[in-house]
Amino acid sequence: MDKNEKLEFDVIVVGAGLSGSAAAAIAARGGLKVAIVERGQNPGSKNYFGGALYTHSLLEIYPDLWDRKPPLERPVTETGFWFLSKDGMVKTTVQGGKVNSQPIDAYVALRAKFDAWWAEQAQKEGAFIIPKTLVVDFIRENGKVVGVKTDRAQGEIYAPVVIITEGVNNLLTQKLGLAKHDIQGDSAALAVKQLISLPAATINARFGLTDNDHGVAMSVMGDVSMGLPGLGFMYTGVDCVSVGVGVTLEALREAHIKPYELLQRYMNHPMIAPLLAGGRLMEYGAHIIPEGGWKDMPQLFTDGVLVAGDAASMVNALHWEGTNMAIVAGKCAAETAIEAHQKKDFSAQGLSSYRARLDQRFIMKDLHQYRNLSHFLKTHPDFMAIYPTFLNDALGMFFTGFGKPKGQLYKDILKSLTNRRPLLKAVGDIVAFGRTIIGI
Amino acid sequence: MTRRFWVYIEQEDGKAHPVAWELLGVARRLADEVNDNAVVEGILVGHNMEELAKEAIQYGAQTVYVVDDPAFKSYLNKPYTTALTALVKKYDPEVFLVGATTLGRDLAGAVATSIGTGLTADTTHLAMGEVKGTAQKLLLATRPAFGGNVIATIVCRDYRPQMATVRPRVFTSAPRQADAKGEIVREVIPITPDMINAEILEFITNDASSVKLEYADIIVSGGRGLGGAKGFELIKQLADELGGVVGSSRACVDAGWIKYDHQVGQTGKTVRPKLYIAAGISGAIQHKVGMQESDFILAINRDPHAPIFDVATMGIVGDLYEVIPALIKEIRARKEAQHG
Amino acid sequence: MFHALVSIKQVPDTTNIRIDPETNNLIRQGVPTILNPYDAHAVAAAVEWKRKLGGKVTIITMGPPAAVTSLRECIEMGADRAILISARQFAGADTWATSYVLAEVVKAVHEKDPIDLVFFGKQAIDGDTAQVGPGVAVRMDLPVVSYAVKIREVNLEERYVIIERKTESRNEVIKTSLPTALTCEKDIAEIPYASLPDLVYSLRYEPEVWTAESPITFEPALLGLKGSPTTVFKTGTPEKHAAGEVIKTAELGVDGVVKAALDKILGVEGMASMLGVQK
Amino acid sequence: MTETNAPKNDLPEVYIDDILMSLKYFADEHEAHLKIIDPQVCVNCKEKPCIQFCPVGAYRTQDGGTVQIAFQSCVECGTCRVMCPPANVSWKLPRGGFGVAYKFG
Repeated sequence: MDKNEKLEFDVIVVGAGLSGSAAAAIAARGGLKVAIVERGQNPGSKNYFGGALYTHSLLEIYPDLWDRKPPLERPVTETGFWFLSKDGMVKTTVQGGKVNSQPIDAYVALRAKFDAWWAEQAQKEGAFIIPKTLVVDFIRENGKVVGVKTDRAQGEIYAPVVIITEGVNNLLTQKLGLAKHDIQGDSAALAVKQLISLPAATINARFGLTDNDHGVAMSVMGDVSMGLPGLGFMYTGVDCVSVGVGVTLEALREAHIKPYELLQRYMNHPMIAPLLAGGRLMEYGAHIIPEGGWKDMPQLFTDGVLVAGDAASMVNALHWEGTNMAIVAGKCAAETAIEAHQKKDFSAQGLSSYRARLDQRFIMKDLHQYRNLSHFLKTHPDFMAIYPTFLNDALGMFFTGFGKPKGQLYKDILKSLTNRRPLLKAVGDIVAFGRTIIGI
Repeated sequence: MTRRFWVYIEQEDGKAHPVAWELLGVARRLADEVNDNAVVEGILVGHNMEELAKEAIQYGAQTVYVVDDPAFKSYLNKPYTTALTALVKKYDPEVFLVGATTLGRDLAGAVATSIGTGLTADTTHLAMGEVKGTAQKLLLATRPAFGGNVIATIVCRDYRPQMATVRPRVFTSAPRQADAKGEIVREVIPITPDMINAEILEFITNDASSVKLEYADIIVSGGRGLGGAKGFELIKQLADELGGVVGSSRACVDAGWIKYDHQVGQTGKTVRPKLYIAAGISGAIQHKVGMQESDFILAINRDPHAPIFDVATMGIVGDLYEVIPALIKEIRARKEAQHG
Repeated sequence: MFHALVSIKQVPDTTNIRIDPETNNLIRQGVPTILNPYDAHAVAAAVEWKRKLGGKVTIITMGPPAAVTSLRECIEMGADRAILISARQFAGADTWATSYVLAEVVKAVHEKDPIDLVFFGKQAIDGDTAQVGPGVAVRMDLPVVSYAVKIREVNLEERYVIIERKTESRNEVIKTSLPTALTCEKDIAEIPYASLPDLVYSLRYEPEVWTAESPITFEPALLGLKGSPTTVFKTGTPEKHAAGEVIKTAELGVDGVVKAALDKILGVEGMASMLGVQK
Repeated sequence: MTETNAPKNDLPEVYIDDILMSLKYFADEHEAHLKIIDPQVCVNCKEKPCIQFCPVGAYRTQDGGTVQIAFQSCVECGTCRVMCPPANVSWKLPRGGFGVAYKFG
């Protein structure tokens, strides 16, 4: 092998995350010569999430997924919301039925482990992974992108198509002018997480799980974020629990709180602490979640370039979807690249079918439907604080109002709401929220 | 048969490394543990070693085997290895202890290989103990591994001598007795030119500014509680007063208050001084793992709940900017009282 | 032509090892394995001199198949050839048995392609023994310069090398004849940031694998656990320090705490003379 | 908005350095990927929210009101780039292979 050979591929994928390795796998399977350039020591070493992966998206890339033995943690067999008040909790969760029928829809995972495996699968399809290398710029010819420059000496790599899956800090996407602005403080959340080690049997007992083939994924609202626009989460791994909280950047800055102290406060909550008692910290981490969705979406393609995943703001904050969008978008980008190679057309025009592919899928449909969500949360900053607490009060009163005239009970419950928010405004909140998620 | 417990008397320019006297102390204890016909003997290689041999006797060597020749003036691995290997083969010692210094570890590794016996490196605890399947007590050599997270006790069943390098300052020095009696045995090791395969061209004295935290007896460390880079001036004053060196927590290095060379802890240096003063250091685990083996830890911190107090031999809850100047003053006063 | 051989080891990253406070067990989960940091600097030095003099660098390691990762890292830094010495028979080797295998391999490489310098890291961070380098040198009857901080000169015509090494109290400049073995401190050379072509080359590189039978054979009795004079008798965790006395300026006053602390320090044997302060 | 302004003393004190022990870093000794652009701008910044919002506490004040960044503990989240009020942080990703390396993720 000659060290002086020009590094030339059919496609370069920037970033070996969920989207990147999916794109690389599909492109390689389609006969293209693919390089994935990853800045971490290994694929996965920079990647972080809550979180759970969605089976449909994994199967879409690897129909024989289960034969490949993916390093997943527990299936999600119970999911829903926990609404925290200062010292109590209302749970609205669903289990059994559809949630527990095969194939299970979601699996808890740890990204450093999973993404390493995910990239290995792409490698098996024929993709070539270049780790420890940061893409810093593009090579342009006649104004068109024809490759990337990395931070290493003689660091040029050539390809007629570059798929950018660089993640939330989409500096390259910005550099190309595809994203008009950097991440916005009001539509991105900083999530911090602790991974806590606990014996599997302890997790089963505390979360009411019959065995290691059952697990929970919870969104936690209310007191968890101290009233700031944000959410907590809790996921069970096989012998670990992911517990974290995310708050919008702007709220975090204005509140002048340390995110890790907010997380510790959540972990100390009287309803949460017993679940984690005796656990040992395995890893801490932090990551930004782009929650702007539709509004923050960059232009998705240009001459020689496609953008997918977090870099393209493909996250549905309400449904915790993002990983599946990233994977499916990666696949769409790869299909577009294959088509472009067939047609020998790598211009923006030639790559525009990427958008059509995305439009046909849930990705653009959902992001469009929820396009006003970040605006709603911005204009209703205390939405996340008022209602979970009210719910705790209301149910608490309802189930303890023994020996009291029930007429008074209902009045008290209503008062607990109107103390927080005038009734008309509350009704307005609900209607506005409804309109937001229906997408009108 | 005489059971010989050997100690290598490390010297440089005719001056013994203190670890040699520590080893004579521990060798005596080990010899007493086996009790029958056990003797403690010193091995000395160099040039003009007469005085040093006598000193070794005063520190408890019953016999000192001396290889004294201009060819051994300065340490070189091969001639020294040749000499020790010849002596071991001649006298067949049961245990052979060498200081875990740079020189000692270089030498012991070569000697053990050359003889074909086992060597346990950098030990911190030694005992003679019963081991199943062996008639005589064996040397139980204990050492830290995996960055100090584990301690392992190693034995060498079938080969002799049982060799170990021993970390300096782990054991206290043997007492010096001016009237101690012992025998000096001169050994001649013929040196052929092929044994001298290296030559020392020059010695370079280390510049004083380089920090030698690992081997410091006294360390005064500052942490984030100093509030800024200037705080290290006070730390340096106290260190100078005590004849110690300046250490730091990671926080201060990260903040750019002081150079990385001073960092004590997981990502810095592991130290084991006789006296460690931690001023304004909260005591993150990463710092504690680097210094908790210190003999005496004095912690000064305003926060009574600072985790550093969990490992401190003595803790002072107070403002370091009050306590340290007072400490310097008190030390000076006591020094003056001594001299005046 | 200059030929350097570097013996490396892949080790668990001990800076990432923790003890479970409950069970006192070593937490191995999630501990990354890395190229021993001192070895990395040794490789960097070997490559630096290869680039000055022209020639090549051979890397050897005894370890499990996964050690290929570390060998590739050496190739990435600019080494030319890598040999993985891997077989079940080697497992459980102490430093004595390890240096036997390595010395045999170095001899075999040397026979076909004479070596000028044999590099080692000063010690491996998992075992911290610092014995393998001197051990191999003795078995090969090579001069060994340990704790090397700088290579000043390599003279291939007159067959000598001048190396600066660290001792406890000073540095020594030593001249030895080639071939020489040396064990390296981190100062010996900086780790280079490889060029992209070097990195890509390393990713595709497949090291040679040597087993207990091929291409050279070893004396079975000298291998692995069987060939190791030392054995682990028991393992444990270091004793935890008990928290000591805590005094407060708020209660005793500044002078009070200072006197109390100093009295306690000086009460420890040897402390007064070490500090030069009277009890 | 009574419930949105929870008192700060409600927050537990956390030793972030202890928590960061759980992380693996490949620290770049040669290049700081984060830099303060103009130290004086920090001195003039009254709020200094970076001290609070940085999830690894990498931002610290020094006497004189300047701000230091312990870039070695950075987890590359990007918050400081986006949220520094005077946009006074020069933010890059660490060189390839350097920086945080999650073991679990």
